[in-house]
Parts: sequence; structure tokens; C-alpha cells
Amino acid sequence: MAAPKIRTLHDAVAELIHDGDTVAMEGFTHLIPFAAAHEVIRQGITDLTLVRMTPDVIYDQLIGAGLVRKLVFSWGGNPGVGSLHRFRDAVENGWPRPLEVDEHSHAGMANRYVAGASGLPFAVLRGYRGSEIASRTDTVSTVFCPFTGEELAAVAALNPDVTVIHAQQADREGNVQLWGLTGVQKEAALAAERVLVTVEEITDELRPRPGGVVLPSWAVTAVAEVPGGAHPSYAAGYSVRDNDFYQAWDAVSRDRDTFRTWLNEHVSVRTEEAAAR
Amino acid sequence: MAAPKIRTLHDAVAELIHDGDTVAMEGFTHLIPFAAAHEVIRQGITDLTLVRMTPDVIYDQLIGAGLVRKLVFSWGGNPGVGSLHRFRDAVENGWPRPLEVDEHSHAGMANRYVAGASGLPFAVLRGYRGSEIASRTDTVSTVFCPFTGEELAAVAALNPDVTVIHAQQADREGNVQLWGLTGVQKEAALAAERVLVTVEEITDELRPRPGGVVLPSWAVTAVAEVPGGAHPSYAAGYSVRDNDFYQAWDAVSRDRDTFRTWLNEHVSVRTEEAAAR
Amino acid sequence: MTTTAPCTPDELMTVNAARALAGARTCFVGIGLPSTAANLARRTARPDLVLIYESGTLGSKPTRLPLSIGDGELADTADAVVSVPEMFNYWLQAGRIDVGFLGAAQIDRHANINTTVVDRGPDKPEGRLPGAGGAPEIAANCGEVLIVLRHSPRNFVRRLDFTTTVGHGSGPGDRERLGLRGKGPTAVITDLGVLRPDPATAELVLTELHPGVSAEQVRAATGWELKTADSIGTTAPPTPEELATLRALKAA
Amino acid sequence: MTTTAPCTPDELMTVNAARALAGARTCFVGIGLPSTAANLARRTARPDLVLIYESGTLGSKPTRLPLSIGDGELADTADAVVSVPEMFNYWLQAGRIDVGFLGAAQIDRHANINTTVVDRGPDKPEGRLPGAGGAPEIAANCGEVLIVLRHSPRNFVRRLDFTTTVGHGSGPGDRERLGLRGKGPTAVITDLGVLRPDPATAELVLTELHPGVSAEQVRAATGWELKTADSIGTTAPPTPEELATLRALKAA
Repeated sequence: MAAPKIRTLHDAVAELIHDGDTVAMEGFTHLIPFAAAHEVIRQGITDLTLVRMTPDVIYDQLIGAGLVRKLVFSWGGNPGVGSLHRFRDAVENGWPRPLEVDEHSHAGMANRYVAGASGLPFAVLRGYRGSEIASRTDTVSTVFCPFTGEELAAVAALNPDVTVIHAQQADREGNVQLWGLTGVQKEAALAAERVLVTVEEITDELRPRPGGVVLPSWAVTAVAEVPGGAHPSYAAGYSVRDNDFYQAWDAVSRDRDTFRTWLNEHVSVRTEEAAAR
Repeated sequence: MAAPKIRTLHDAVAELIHDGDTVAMEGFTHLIPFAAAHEVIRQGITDLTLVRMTPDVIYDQLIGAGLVRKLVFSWGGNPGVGSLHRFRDAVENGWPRPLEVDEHSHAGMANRYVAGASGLPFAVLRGYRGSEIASRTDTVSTVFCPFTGEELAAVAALNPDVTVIHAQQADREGNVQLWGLTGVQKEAALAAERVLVTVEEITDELRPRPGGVVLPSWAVTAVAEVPGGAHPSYAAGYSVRDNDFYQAWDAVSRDRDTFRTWLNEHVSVRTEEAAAR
Repeated sequence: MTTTAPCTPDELMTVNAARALAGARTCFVGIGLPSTAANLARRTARPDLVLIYESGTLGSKPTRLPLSIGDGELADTADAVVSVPEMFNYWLQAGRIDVGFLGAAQIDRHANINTTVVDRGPDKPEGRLPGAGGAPEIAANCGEVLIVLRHSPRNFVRRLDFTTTVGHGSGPGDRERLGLRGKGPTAVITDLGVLRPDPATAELVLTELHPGVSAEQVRAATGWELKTADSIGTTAPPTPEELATLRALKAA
Repeated sequence: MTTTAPCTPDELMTVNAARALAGARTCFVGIGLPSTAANLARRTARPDLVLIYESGTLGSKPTRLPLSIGDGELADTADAVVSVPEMFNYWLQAGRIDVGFLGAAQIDRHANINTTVVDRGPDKPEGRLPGAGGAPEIAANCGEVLIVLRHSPRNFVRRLDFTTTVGHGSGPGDRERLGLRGKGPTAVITDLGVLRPDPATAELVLTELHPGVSAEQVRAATGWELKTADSIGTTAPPTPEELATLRALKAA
């Protein structure tokens, strides 16, 4: 009924992501869409506002590449390893460009996506009380319960221009299934104007899986088959997390020149196909 | 760590459900806990406030049995057949006793459970605007978005004293799994002070199922093994819906005496074991 | 196929209700007449129609008519099954669904609906109807709303006994004022013909008659002074395929 | 087993942090030191401890220490995997979880925590820490909070550079005033000993020393004038079993 959803990664990124967009590339350690981020770097799509609960190495790379003007997040580190040096360098020293931040708690970010996915302008939660987080953002406020009078936190809805996620499988119609830790991906996808899904595999049929989250094709804008597209994170059933990469990233990212050399060698000059491997 | 959760249906109902309680017996056509409701009738637990999105034959029976003082709901009918005659007789004629109603839309009820399960006093939705529903309840109000100024509907949280659901399986620790149409059961259970789950089968191990909803034992108060406990509704993988029963209920329930005879023969004088069959 | 097959008024209603879905991608389906029509549409006018039931199923492809919105086959054949809160919040409320397909007990000239209570006269208690179900938010959040019900002065009333679900409120601009998404009701399909809102007044006017039905019949079955469109069309008779498919569906 | 085994300060910290979970049924586990301690507890003091990770796992039973909160084994061994919004709203926010187990970059005398930014002096930009993560709502919504971190004047500060997460605010009654559930922080377990809030003042006081550590050492490692309990205990030395289990965990 609609145009075919299956695209090459190059074309999907070029069609869906534009300079100045607000982009969420979600994933909670699992199923992080690295290949799509690398394609963004290759195409030099810039002035991005990046959104994610747990910006990790993928955002460190985009920030270090100079493509990001603002980060909306709740925890920015290299999980299990330490700091994100490119993120810190951008925030602390403005290198390679200043980075604005809109900082939340996990509960706040999760609910901002829920509001976005629900077509509501805000969400209510028990959070932020007494924390100074609210003093540095204009997307936290308060509401009063009209029944009990109790004061609660309110967070503004998040509605990215584009959400990018990686999933295990899609069928030829563009129906998508992911399983394992599915984090906040459904909410991030449904909150967005456009949805790009990279998948390990395009299959004839999606077999329902325990813990499976299905996004029907009519809720997805484009699908690209990118085996290994979550590396160095993992895709349950297809790959395991490359913990060595995360450990090694600490040294790579600590120094600006080392980082640039790495980026050039491993992302910028590689073709999409080679990079996906 | 806690006392064993596995009980007989008789004991579970006697321990968890008391006169005057607010009780939700949830299920969206599928997995409706009829056997537990019949045990409530046998034990004569009365002055109940019953809560459910889609009160159907199970609540018609409890209302006709004279055990219910108030109904909180959003759609009360015999699905695919017609009216609930005992419900109508109670509301219209006060037989066998007057029935107070607190009436909502489905979206409102679903969100009232979500608020209850989330430990929030209310939920926000796009609903009720222009409907007269809000004029007959004190559990619908409005809030203004602190970011956009938009006015939205607010509904008060629902926190039943007891929620009763039927599931396919539990393990010996009292971990529960249901699958198929799981409706609003997770929210209804997590919103309640106490949770009673009747199951088709107690198994050594819960194998994860596509679409499976798991309630860990520490979120469940008691489990009773009641094979067929959802009849005349169904348990996917165990039974099919007895559509003939629903069709026949129309005639049974239309007349007060016919109903009383039915109730006496099929519920009141039967033992728990016989009734479950 | 232009053969005219003999058929009942209910069949005319259902076939035309199914045809009204020819342009829809996704349809939020109420049980009863809307479900019959939507399932017929998936077999005739719109094979790739995505059927969405409030019990939590996205993309159900039942092989027979479900008796209730929670029949097992709706889940077994779905692209995805979600919780009821997710259905109402993420899928319906967010405005993702093209068409909401509703029935009604009472409808007024602005396509507002009552499914809650009826006035049975002085000194009598209100008559109880099933209640709102999903209708208020379906009507509020879908791209457009189709309504299917049988035509009688009891159903098409001058004044609703209770406003359960807002169609066009009291006229143009009311949906916007109330913050309701979408176009609201775009057609009311009955066993006599089709009514559509006049763009200028948002009042339902008679735009099509089923074959063999007169405008006078429709007016007599309507509780208000029904206006008619400048030119009233006649619906195409059901094709033998439509009828055969519908009858097979209902027999299964 | 009363044999004293030689061990490192970090091992003393972790073993005592694990013991602090002896009475817990459910624990919301932060990554790093809390995760190590909670996994040790599941192998020693509390075999049926339910480990809950913010990535969405309820009842994880990992066979080795997860490097991150999203390791596949956390999901594969869980009783249930839920979405992140469900985790924070239905499980954490509703007050179902007994103990929240947190780390910290800076902590003050009322057990408030900073994990956001540090002041690096005049004319220097703030130093960037990872941020809040789940901590503010974990501390706000669990039955009680345990905190584990290494003891140094850089970490135990007179005044936080930024309040990310409220422990006891500015003193007794503050949690209630702010609408925070639960008891808040009940123990801070370090590589030198254990601090607990004085019930009268909600100020952290030194209640236990690890074997071989002096109160003077702890005071020197604390950025405020640390008070001591009327009687200071000494933590039991790690048993050989505890140490062997911890070392096997870390080696795996």
C-alpha cells in the first residue's frame, strides 16, 4: 500500500535524517544502532540535537565528529568503563564545538518518551523532588493532582524528528521485531516523526518471540538490513557484546588526535558495507 | 522467603476478599476469573465495590446474587450478545439491591489502573472532552500542561483492595505467566493491595512465551490452581470460549427466578471442585 | 460485476460500510456491525486493511467473524498484541489510526452518539445501555469516524438523552474548540442509505440512498427534519462477490 | 567460620555491602560496586535476593558480573523482562522495591549525592560526571537506600557541588516534606567502615570500622567533621567463603 520500506542504509539515512534534526538513537546497552550513526558521520549530517537516556560510545563518536549541537540525556558514560571523553571535552572545553545539554533523570527521560509516544504534551511522575536537575532545564515543571492536591513532577514530551533503532528482524513488508532487552525503543520510535530501523536480517516471516516487541510496518518509515549493525553492542540471538571494544575506547577517545585518526580509519573512509562488518 | 503462596481457591478467597472490599476481576473476554467469582458467591462476601473495564456475565452473576453495592466500569454488556439483565435490573429497579455506578470510558479506566500501578494519584489523557460522562462522576477532572497550557483530562487512580485474575500457569514459588490477550491485567494486579491469581496449571518451570506477561511471586499474594477456572471464557492454549454459554445467558438472566434457580444449581450448592469443572 | 443480487437492508448497510473503508490503511474496529463491515472490507474493497481491536490486537486477520472483541483468533492472527493501556495511549491517542468505526444506540444531527442511558419517560428510571467503551476516545483521536447503525426514529433522535461520544458537537469548529483530533464522523451508513455532514453546518444530510429506498422513507425514519444533499446518489448494488463473501463470513 | 583472611579495603567494602542486603527481598541495583555487592549477596548472605536492573530485568541471576546494566545475561536469566518505562513507573515508582543500592561521586553529611558536575575551581569549567541515571528516583522510591563508595575527602564533602539525588536533604523531616517514600539512606558502606544516619539529626555518623582501621583514619578521609556513634563497632572480617566467592565473581 505504501512505498516499499526497505532501503539501503545510505539511502535511508539520507532520506530520513537532515541537518538540524533532533535524533534519538536508542538502546539500553543492547541493540545500539552504531552502523546508522557511522553513516550519519560519513554523510556529515550536522547541527544535530541528539536524544538518548544513556548516551555512550555511539554518541561520543558523533559528538567528537563535530556533528552535535545539543544533547538531551540522563546518563552519559562508557558503561562499565568510565567517562565519555569526547562528550566531556565538548562540554568542558567546547571541542570540537560547544555542546548544549538538557539533562534529566532516567525516570524523567523514560516518561518524556512515553508522553511523546502517547500524543500528550507532558507526563507526570514522582521525581526530581529536591534535586537540582530541575534548575538547569526548562523541560521539568510541576503539576498538582486535581483529586488529592499533591504536587508532582511534570516533564515535557519528547518528539524526535527521527528515531533510529536496531532490531533483530524485519519482514519484507517492513514489520519489525526486536527482543531481549528492548529498553525504551518502542516509546522512542512511536514518539518520533520518522522511524529508521536497521536489522540483522530480513526474513520471510516474523515468528513471535518471548519478550518480542513488534513495530508494524505502518509505524516504521524505513528499514535497512545491516548485519552486525549494532557492533560493538550486541543483538541477542545474533552476536555478543564486544566488551573489549568498550574497554579500548577509553584510550582511543582520551586524546583528540587518536580519536580523529580512529574515526578516519574506522568510519569516515569505509564504505557502508565494510563498516557494517 | 515468604509463606507459600499456593492456596486452595476456598482459602485464597476467604483470606484475601472481605465484605466491603473494592475488587477488580479483570480480563478482556479472555482469562476471566469465573471460578473465583463463584467462590465469592458461595462464601457470600458482600457489599463489594466491583471494578472492571468490561463487566460481563461474571459481574452480572455477582450483582444478581446481591453482593454488590457499586460498580466502576466502562462497558457493561454481554459481548456479542446484548444486555446484562441482572446489571440493568439492579440499576433500573434496584433489584436485588440498588447499584451505584461510577462510569468511565475505556481509555479513562485503563489510565486509572495505570496510575494505580504507577503509584500516582492520577493520570492524564486526551479524553472525555465534550462527553457528559464527566458530569456523573467525581473521578474525572482536568489539568493544564505546564509547558503548553493545553487543558487535558485527568482521572483518579484506581487502587483496588484486591485484584483477581486468571492465568495459564504458575510455578511452585507463585511466579505467574499469562499470554494471549492480556488486556489490563498487569496494571490491575499491580494497582491492588492484594492479588489473587487462579491458574490452569501449576508447573515446575515457567517457559517464556511470546506475548507472555510474568508477575513475579513477590507481586502476587496468593495463587490457586483451578483448571477451567475461566469457563465460560477461555484460556489460550487450554480452552476455547464457550460462546453457547454467553448466548444462553441472555435467557437465563432475563428473568429473576430463572436466574436464581440457575445460580443455586450451578454455583451456590456446588463444591469448589465441582464448580471448577 | 454489475449483476444486482437480491439482499436484505442489513446486507446493504454492511456492504456499503465495508466500501467506506476502501481508502483506509488502519481501522479501529468496534464489535458488532463495524466488525462485520471491517472484516468484509478486508476480503473485498481493502485486502490490506489493518484491523485494530481495543482488546489489544494490531493487524488481526480473523478467518471468521469474532463474537467478541476478545476472541482468541484476533490475537492469534495479529501482527502484534499489546496491552489495553498501550492500545489506548500509544496507538489510539497518539493519532496513528486512520478510521474509527463505531456503532450507536442514539445519534443526533451532528453525529454525536449516546450509548449510556435512555430516557424512558416521566416517573420511569433511565434505561441502561452498555456505556461508553472505547467510543469517546476513538471518535476523538482517529483521522475520521464512520458510524454504522439501523435507521429508525428511536435511533436518529432530535436530542440525545445523554452525550456519550462527541461527533461534531453543536456544529462547525466545535471539535477544534474541544481539542479533538481528526475530521470526526464523515459518514453514517444505515440500512436505508448514507448520511454525511454538510461541510458548512456539520449537520448530517442524506447523500445516498440504497437501491429501492426513497428519501421520504429515510426522513420518516429520522427523528429530526433531515436535510438532503443537492443531489442524492444511489449506492451501487452489492456485487454477487460482496454478498457471497458477507454471507460466508456470517455463516462461519 | 571465624578465620580471618587477608584482604583489600575494596574487598572489605564489598563484603560488608553484600551483608547489608541480608534482610532485603528485592534490590534495585546500580552498576559497578553496587552490582558486585548485590551479586555477592545472592551467593552468600541472601541467596533468594531478587536483583532488579534498570535496563528492565526483574530477578536476574547472572553467573558472572555484568559489565554493564544491559548485558545479555541479565535478561536471559531474569524472571521477567519489562520495558524501561514500565520498570521506572510500575516497579520502582510504585514503591515495590525494598532496597535501592547506589554508588556516588560526592556525598554529603546528609547522604545527598552528586553525580552530575564537579567544581574545578575559579576560571575553570565544571568537570563533567555521567549524570543522574536512575539515582534520584531510586533514592526517592525504594524502601531504603544503601550507598557504597570509597572513602576520601574528595568524595565525602562538606558541600556538594551539585545535588543530583536527595538522601536526607537538610535533615529530619525533609524527605516527608519533599514527598519522598521510604527511609532514605540507611547505611553508607566504604572501604574504611560504615556510616549511618543519626536518627535525631539524619546526619551520617561513623558506626562501624573495618578491622584494622581507626576512627581517626575515617575522620581524615571525610570532608566534614565526622561524628561517631556512642559505641563504634567493628565489622566482622570477611569469611574465607565470602572472599573466595567475591574473587571468583570478579575473575569470571
